[in-house]
Amino acid sequence: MILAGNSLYRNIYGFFVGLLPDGLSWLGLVITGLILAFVFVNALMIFVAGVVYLERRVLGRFQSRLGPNRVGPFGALQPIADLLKMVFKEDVVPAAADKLVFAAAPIVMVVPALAMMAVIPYGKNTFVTDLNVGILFAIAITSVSSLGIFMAGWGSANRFATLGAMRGVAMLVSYEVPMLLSLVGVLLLGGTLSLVGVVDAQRIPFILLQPLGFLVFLIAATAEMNRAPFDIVEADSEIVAGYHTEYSGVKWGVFQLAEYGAMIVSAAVLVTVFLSGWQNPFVPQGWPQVLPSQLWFLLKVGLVLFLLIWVRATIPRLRIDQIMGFAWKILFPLALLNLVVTAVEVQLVPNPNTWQLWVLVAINLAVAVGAVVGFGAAFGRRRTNPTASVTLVSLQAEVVR
Amino acid sequence: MTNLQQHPEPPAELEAEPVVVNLGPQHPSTHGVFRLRVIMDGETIQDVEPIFGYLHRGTEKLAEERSYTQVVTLTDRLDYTAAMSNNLAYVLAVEKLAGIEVPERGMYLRVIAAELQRIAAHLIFVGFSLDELGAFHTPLLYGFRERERILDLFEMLCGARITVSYMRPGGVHQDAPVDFWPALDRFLADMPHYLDELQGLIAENEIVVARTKGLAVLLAAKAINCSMSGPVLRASGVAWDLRKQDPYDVYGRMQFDIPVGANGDTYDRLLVRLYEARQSLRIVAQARKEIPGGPVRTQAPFFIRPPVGEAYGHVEAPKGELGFYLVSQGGISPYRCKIRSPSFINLTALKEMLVGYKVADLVVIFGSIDVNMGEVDR
Amino acid sequence: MTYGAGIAKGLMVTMRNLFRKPTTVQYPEERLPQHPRFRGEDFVWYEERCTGCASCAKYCPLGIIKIVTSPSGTQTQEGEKYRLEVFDIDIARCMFCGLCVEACPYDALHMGSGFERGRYARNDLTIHIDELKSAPKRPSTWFRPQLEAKGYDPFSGETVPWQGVSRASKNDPTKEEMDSRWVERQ
Amino acid sequence: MTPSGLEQSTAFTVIWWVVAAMSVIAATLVVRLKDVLRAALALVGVFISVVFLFFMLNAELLAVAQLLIYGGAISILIIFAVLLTRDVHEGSPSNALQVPAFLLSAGLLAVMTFVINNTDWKLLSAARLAPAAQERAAEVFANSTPWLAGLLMRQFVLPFEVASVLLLAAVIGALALLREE
Repeated sequence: MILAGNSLYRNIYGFFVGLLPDGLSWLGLVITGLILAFVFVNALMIFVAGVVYLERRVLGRFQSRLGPNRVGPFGALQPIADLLKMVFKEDVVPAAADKLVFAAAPIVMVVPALAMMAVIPYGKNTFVTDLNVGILFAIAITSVSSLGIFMAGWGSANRFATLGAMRGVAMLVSYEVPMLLSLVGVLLLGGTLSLVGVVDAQRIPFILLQPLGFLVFLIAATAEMNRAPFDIVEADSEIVAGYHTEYSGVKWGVFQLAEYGAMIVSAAVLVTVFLSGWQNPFVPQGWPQVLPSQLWFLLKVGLVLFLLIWVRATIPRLRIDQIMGFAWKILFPLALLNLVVTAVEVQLVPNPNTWQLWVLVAINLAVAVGAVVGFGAAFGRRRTNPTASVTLVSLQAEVVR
Repeated sequence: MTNLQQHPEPPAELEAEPVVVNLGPQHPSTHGVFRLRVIMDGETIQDVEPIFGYLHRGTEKLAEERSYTQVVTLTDRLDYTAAMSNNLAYVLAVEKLAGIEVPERGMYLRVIAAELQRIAAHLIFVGFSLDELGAFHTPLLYGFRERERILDLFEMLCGARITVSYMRPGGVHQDAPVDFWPALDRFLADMPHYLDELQGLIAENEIVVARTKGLAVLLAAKAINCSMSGPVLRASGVAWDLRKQDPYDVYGRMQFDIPVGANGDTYDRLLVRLYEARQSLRIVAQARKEIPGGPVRTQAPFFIRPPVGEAYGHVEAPKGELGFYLVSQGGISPYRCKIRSPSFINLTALKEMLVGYKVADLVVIFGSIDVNMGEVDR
Repeated sequence: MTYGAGIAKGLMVTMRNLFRKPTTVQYPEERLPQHPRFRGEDFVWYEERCTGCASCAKYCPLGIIKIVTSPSGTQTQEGEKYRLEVFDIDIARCMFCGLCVEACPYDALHMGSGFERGRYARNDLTIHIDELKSAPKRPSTWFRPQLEAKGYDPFSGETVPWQGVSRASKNDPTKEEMDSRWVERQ
Repeated sequence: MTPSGLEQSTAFTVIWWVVAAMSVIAATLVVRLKDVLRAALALVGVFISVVFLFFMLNAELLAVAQLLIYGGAISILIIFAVLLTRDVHEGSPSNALQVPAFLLSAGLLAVMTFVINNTDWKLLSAARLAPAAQERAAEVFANSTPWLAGLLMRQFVLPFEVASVLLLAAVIGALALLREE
């Protein structure tokens, strides 16, 4: 399994096996694993630092501020300064806390993000392993983070933390269902569960063939990574900081690492599945490429991250019951609709040629727009005209006395 | 959680134990040091008990130790987002008590200052409301950006931005500088666009509507019974505005409308304030056009000795009816000063509005009343 | 209209703001322009104009001005002017309401125009008479219409001598004139 | 993947035993811990180590299903059940039936060991299969997911759907029971 395909693991392993004597080939296996783990943990740290900096700067500009700009050129060293601050901060553990659970929670939180990194293709032939159930694995491993949230919330022995944990667990479990369902359409089209294979299967980005699936996955993924407008887990105006209210210092930093790591990795999965991954969207495969595929991948992930930051800067938070209702009443049927439509299409046109493909794109787009508008009309409130709820009354000024 | 809660004996039947959560006094959304003891079943609020007094500074008692003019500086600190309105309410009471006439120009300047202050206070309200709804500070910072222009105008008027102490019994302490008027004109030209932008950001946003529409409906009768005032009362459908009902200064000459809500829900309370800000702009523009020349202040002595008696001066402050009740025994300082602060009175209906809603709604509903702890605790 | 249009509208608003010039002012490097009326921390006091009447101390709502005078004969204007021994303003408690300035009958006390008088110890926040004497005379034009009429701006760095701050319509008497007036009254 | 010799390497065996030992330790903790929450977390540990075991046995779909269902949903369900417990920290006292329980489980272990040892496992490496059948088996094991899908969706589609209808009925029944008047 892990040695399949032209993976990074296989290449590095091959290099070490060539160096080592025959009897020690298992050592090559271990060394390769350690090297890759080291590289990926640190790569995640660096990317998280970059994204934190990026988010603070972009959010600042959205809000007519400058954002951090004092440490280093353009404030680019701000994440390092933050890290230093976190390291030197006192690590406070509440007296009533369940110490073991309290300490283990950040570690459990960070595992999914790291584990997901192993299956994502970062570029042409740049992946650790081609897991043949990669998409399922990526979704399944995120569910572990809900466990981390629960452990943190419960272990803190704090009411706000417990509330946040309850909200988080309920929300994360619910949103896994539409998230998985929205991917089934892609599986039908691509005919593979492998994240490496799904990139090769995209003659045109699946966002065009699966606009509804993309929308559902984007929303569900936003919820899975606790980003606005689904950030009820750590709603700062309501429950202070949610599950990590009591955390400080490095443990808090690990939570941030886990959250932003999950954000990056989820964006990477989104790009891989719907935005044709590392492929150049303008020049088809096989033609001479100017930019390396890894750069295209980074650009697309950056685009998705910018979208998430933009949404965070604009949209208020939903309430817990609205969020749950949204998942089950709107996203779930939408994902089912997408699945049915895609299944019919795949049955009718198993191997579409170019013009058939574009007809399918048009049909799917129409279905997506129709579904969104229809659901909006059925479930949304009537569009409110602000002037209807407030009237201007002209009064003659009078002296009462 | 079980080891935190001391229950002497388990309840007879199996039911969820209510959870007691103390929101505040240090909580991001309690607008200062306010404490709400919330009894919840899951996320649903069963009972609330407001506890306040953390910011009590004894303003009323301090006023008895100060001369009438000196008390002006104390009023700045009541509702620190609306110092001008507080000043105005107090000096009106003193003028009534001592029978001091105010020159026309002084009255116009006071109206301009008070209405600018209303816009500033409403901008803060809208920003913080959206913050409580969970928008990541963006509307708040937009609101603050535009409020900054108003504070710049205040700095021109009186040299201070927040604690203005601008008004004196008998007028305002000083005429506006010459560069104030062009700056005011620029502000009046720009502000409607800013308000449009802010309204575009929030008024039709589906999430804002879903979060606030139909939330914590306060019926008109209930609002009147709870002696509510200000935008909260008007959002409930009662066209009650002291600027119309008991016009002080030159409000009688101003043409403006009163925004009145149709449903009395949180959404209306949000919108009424946005619309009021536009009406305030109308008033400022009129006052700026009509303002006569002449003195701005009747030269009252610094140590005013009003005749024995009592007076009540009230204004329509951004948060509701702000009144000062002063008793004089002929001395240089009030014998008794009682402040009717709108924030405090508006808290009366809090419990009725909160029970049955979720924690996430709690901060939104509490925010929609727009209380200021400086005024509640005095 | 379709569902989601309101959110799209909001997104457009934030997007427009992304390309606007940020409002933030990088404080120590750049500063906002301030109005000459700004009521600053460091009071400006003209020793030559002060008679030690302590009106400012009386008018102060917090009573933070401490004035100690002596009817010493060393001054030229004995009887008209006291010698000031102590003039302490405890700006740790000052709320910059300006009532002291409003009260001063001789235009001797003015609000300052600075705002960077932060100190590490609370005791250092008291402005003593020596500091008042030696401080650069850049008064705020708050409650001093005569300065405003001249178009004076404290933020331009220009200082005003004690002769120039009077509210009186005619020119201030010189020191010699005042001396001779004192002699004539004898 | 065809067996690459990786399964036979020392490192693989060592890792396999480590994970297996982890699962046994976690399982023991589930029984022995007094704190109910910690016991539940240990149970989640068992689930996760089984995921690793499945991965190492080339059963990716099973592993991911285990992770998705047990690691995610079931563990949360168990934790919610724990929350309904009144005394979390001392909620799992050792009881008087310790010895009989130990004997019973020991007997169960013995029976299972016996059964496993005496079953005629159709092993790939064993020469009992015809060469053609062995090739096909290797193909199946190299990429088991499509084969499982074929089995579920084609060959056994009726039982599969019947099971889903049954589950749906159970969910609706649970909702009907919970629904207040």
